[in-house]
Amino acid sequence: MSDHHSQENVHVVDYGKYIFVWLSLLAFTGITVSVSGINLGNWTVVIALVIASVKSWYVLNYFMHLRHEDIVFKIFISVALITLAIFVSLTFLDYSFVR
Amino acid sequence: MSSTAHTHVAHRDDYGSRMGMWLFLFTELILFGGLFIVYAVYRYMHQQEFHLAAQELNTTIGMLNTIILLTSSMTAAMSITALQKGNVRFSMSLIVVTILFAGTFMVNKFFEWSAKIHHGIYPGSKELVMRPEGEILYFGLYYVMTGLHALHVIVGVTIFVFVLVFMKTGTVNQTAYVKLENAALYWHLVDLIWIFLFPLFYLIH
Amino acid sequence: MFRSASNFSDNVDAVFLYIAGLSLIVLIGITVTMVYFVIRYSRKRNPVPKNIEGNLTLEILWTAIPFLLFMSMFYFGWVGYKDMRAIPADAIDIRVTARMWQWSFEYPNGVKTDTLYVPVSKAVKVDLKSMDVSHAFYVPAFRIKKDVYANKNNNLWFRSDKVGRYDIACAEYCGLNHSKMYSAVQVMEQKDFDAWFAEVSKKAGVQPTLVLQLKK
Amino acid sequence: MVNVAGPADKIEPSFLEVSTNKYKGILSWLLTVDHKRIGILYLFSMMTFFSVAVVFGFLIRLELIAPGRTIMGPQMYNQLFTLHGIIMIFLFIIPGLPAVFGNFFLPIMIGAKDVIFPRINLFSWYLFITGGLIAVISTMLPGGSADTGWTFYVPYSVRTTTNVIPALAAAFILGFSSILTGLNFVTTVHRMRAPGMTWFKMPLFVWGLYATAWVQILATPIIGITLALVIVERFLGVGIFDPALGGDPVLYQHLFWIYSHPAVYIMIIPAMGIVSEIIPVFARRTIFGYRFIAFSSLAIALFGSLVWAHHMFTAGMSDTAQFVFSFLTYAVSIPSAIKIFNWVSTMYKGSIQLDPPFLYVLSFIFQFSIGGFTGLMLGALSVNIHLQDTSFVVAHFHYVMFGGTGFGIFAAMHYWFPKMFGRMYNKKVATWAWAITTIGYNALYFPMFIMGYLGMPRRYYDYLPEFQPYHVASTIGSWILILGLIIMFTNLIVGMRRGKKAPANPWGGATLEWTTQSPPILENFHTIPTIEKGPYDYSQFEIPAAKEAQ
Repeated sequence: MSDHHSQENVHVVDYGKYIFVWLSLLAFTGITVSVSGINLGNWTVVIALVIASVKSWYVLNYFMHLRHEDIVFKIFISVALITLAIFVSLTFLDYSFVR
Repeated sequence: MSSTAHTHVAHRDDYGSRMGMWLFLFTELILFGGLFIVYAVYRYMHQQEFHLAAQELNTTIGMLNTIILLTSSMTAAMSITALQKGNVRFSMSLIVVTILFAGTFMVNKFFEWSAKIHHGIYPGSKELVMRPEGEILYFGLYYVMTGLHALHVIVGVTIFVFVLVFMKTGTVNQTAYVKLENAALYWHLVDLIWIFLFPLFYLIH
Repeated sequence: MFRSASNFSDNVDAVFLYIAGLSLIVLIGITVTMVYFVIRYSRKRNPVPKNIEGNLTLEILWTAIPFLLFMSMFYFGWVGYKDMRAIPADAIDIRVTARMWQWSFEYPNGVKTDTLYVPVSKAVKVDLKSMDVSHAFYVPAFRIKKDVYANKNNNLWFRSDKVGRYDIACAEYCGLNHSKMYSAVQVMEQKDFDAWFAEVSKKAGVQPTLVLQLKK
Repeated sequence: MVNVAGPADKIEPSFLEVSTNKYKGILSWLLTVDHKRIGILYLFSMMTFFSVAVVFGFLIRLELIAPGRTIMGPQMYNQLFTLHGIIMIFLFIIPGLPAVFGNFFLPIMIGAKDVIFPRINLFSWYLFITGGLIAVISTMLPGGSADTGWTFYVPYSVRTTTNVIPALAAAFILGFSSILTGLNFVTTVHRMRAPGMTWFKMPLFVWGLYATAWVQILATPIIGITLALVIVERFLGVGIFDPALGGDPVLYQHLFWIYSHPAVYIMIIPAMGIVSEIIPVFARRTIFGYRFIAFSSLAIALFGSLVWAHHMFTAGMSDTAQFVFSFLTYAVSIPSAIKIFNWVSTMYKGSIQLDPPFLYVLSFIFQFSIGGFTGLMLGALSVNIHLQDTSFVVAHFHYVMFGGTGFGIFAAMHYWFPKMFGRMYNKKVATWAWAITTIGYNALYFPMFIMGYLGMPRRYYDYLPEFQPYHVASTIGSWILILGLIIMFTNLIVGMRRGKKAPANPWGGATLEWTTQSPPILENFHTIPTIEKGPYDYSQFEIPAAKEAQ
């Protein structure tokens, strides 16, 4: 029984940290909006998605407290994200080649 | 039949509750993931038309809504800290602020949709059916995806209202706050999804 | 009824028999072993069981051997399929239109029929298009099949080596009369085909050519 | 396994008598949060749906005994095979093992009092019933029930005038019922294992359920959203999949199979778990290759999520996709093969008692092997082109779903029956029922392989006269099968009411559920057991009590 410590130590996150994360998120939002004005061809969507991923990383780790959770939670979310990635990429095996 | 009312399932497992919540969030994630697959495939097939159609969305409203949701996510997260510190009133007001932000988001959404519908762009409209296939698909997905997201906003608000009641009655308190944590987790997911919806629909230039 | 009449038939049958043969051997092996164990080690004959936790060598063997066999099956299937995709450049191009619940065929010069007439030993390419829901173009005797969609250009090809008449069935469920959506491929000797084609072309008032006519 | 629950000779009021709430009678069941009662609620509702779908299947077979119209028109036929599929898939096989036997036995087998979220557990049963009722009600609405096939392929499902929306909504709701069960099981396995119950001391049925639960959580939402999109498309005319609005029907198929292929593994993995439970008990020795069986469950769950497009080899996908998906299809067969070899090896040097559960397992191995081997034939691209959408495919998936999972469910019913109801059925009758069912089953489905290869497409109301001999054989098989089913169910129902009292451990099983009394008490154990040994350790056991019961 590796994960049987039901009343784990409580993490109280400072308000200050939340405000910092919030400001970063706003900054990234600004970046993504201003970058979208520049025409970078196919890279536009890549950059938009990278910035969105960075923002989600902040939300997951700080707002959703993933950094304070057990390793099991991190494995879980990797499994979920990898599954989704597999669904997308295998679907594109069909679409991105000559049909 | 002797019906002894047992105290069935006595022990509390906050860790387990959060684990269950995360698993549920994965299903929500994949639910939207299915839509993102549809979006990706159609955008790949109709790049030009997606670009053209996206010009018609109002980036300012989209950005405003992004900021609103990010801020509400922060207040939701802060409400947990407040409760952990024993500051129930402050925690409750933070939740109320979160709900108000959610309301503002919905009002913006309402104006945005009505403007589109006013211009005759809605599923099955004459104006839309005349357009190229890619644009029909773009607006179809726009309505479905932002619509489903809006539905999640409403659900999130409902959950927060319940949590407020629980805080009032004391079921959720300084030592037992996993319900608030789970409500906030749900709300952050709503935020997360919007983080992707925003660039994918509003920022294709 | 069960005929093999195209350039693909023999290969498909051979791959099928290869897999079926191997499967049958293993299935008989598993079943006989199982029944033997049940009899040999019944409670009566063998009252005291022996605990065996496992055997790594066996596990590796029965992972590796099936893997190799499966890869051979995969390979033969893929090779056969590649032929189906390699459409010869000189193939006669015929448009097939599916609608609930009938087939129609259009030759390059615009002649339309409701049976597919083709010359023997000539490559034929069919372009598939649906006017409504999805269907599937299936000629069992040729071992070929392809789904038919409204806005997707699917195609396939075949070369029939035997004169005769072969069923075309719809293999994708398409509603009420799905099971009645039959037509036929009529494979003719070259001279018979030429004669037939000249006649129908004359009736339609077009040149009997199988080269695609440029639309004016 | 030690720490037997409570004094062995004294029978205490079981969960059948003691309620978790203050109500009596039917309400004490409908509002129960006891996992065992919920399992039984599932059992009875599932069996009801199963019986209905069997009747539909019987009617379909009867119609096909001769070409042309026999007993019904084409519209009726199309609706019947659609309902048969929807009910069997969404209301019988998918919930079958996890929701019935998983609910009942997963907590007991890991030494827990209940699942971790008992109220969500009950809620998921209500979702199940709601979905089922919507499906039933849709048949009575004007316009008739859906005639799309259980696959709901667009654009036909968008265009037909029948009541597709209720059927879609039913499947959507049932999907969420399945998700909640999966979520409950994953968390329960992580959080509720008894002290000493390490991952590799878990029974293989639990491993199977755990792997399945992940598939339920991660794949089901895709079908949820896909079906919801079809509803929206039908209802509001939003352009998503309909080619008339620019949509791509093949994309629908991708999304549909992204879930529905893994769903096959939702159906089969727990059945494989049952087989892994039953063989050691009746061979009285430990399972061969425990870890390989456990990991192969996870491997099947993983690879099973990567092969969906082998349902679409004739759809005109890119050759790259055809290549990769055919390859992966062969990859997924390997863990299944590993399981079969390990099961057969478990019989080696055992001391085998041919009781009804074991007989069903033998049928399972035989029939599932045939299903697997014909799957190999379907996995080869060139052969698949010929066989796709023929009755060969119908036979193949019935061999896996019914010959495999169905017989797994029957095996589970006969294996755990004494534990669930505290009584024993008549074993002689059960053996006869097994023999008749197995013969009828094979007679029903084997001819379909032959006519499929000869070119008989599936979902055909009418057929060419040359196929008739096979159809007649198949229909006669259906009668034998149904006769067997009637005997089986009658025997079980009679046993439930009037059977001999069963001891706590009639088969001499070593897993935890056999250490509780039959039927178990409300919270399963007086004290939560501590586990020291593996799940299939028979070194301490005497000759099983089953001897006396005969």
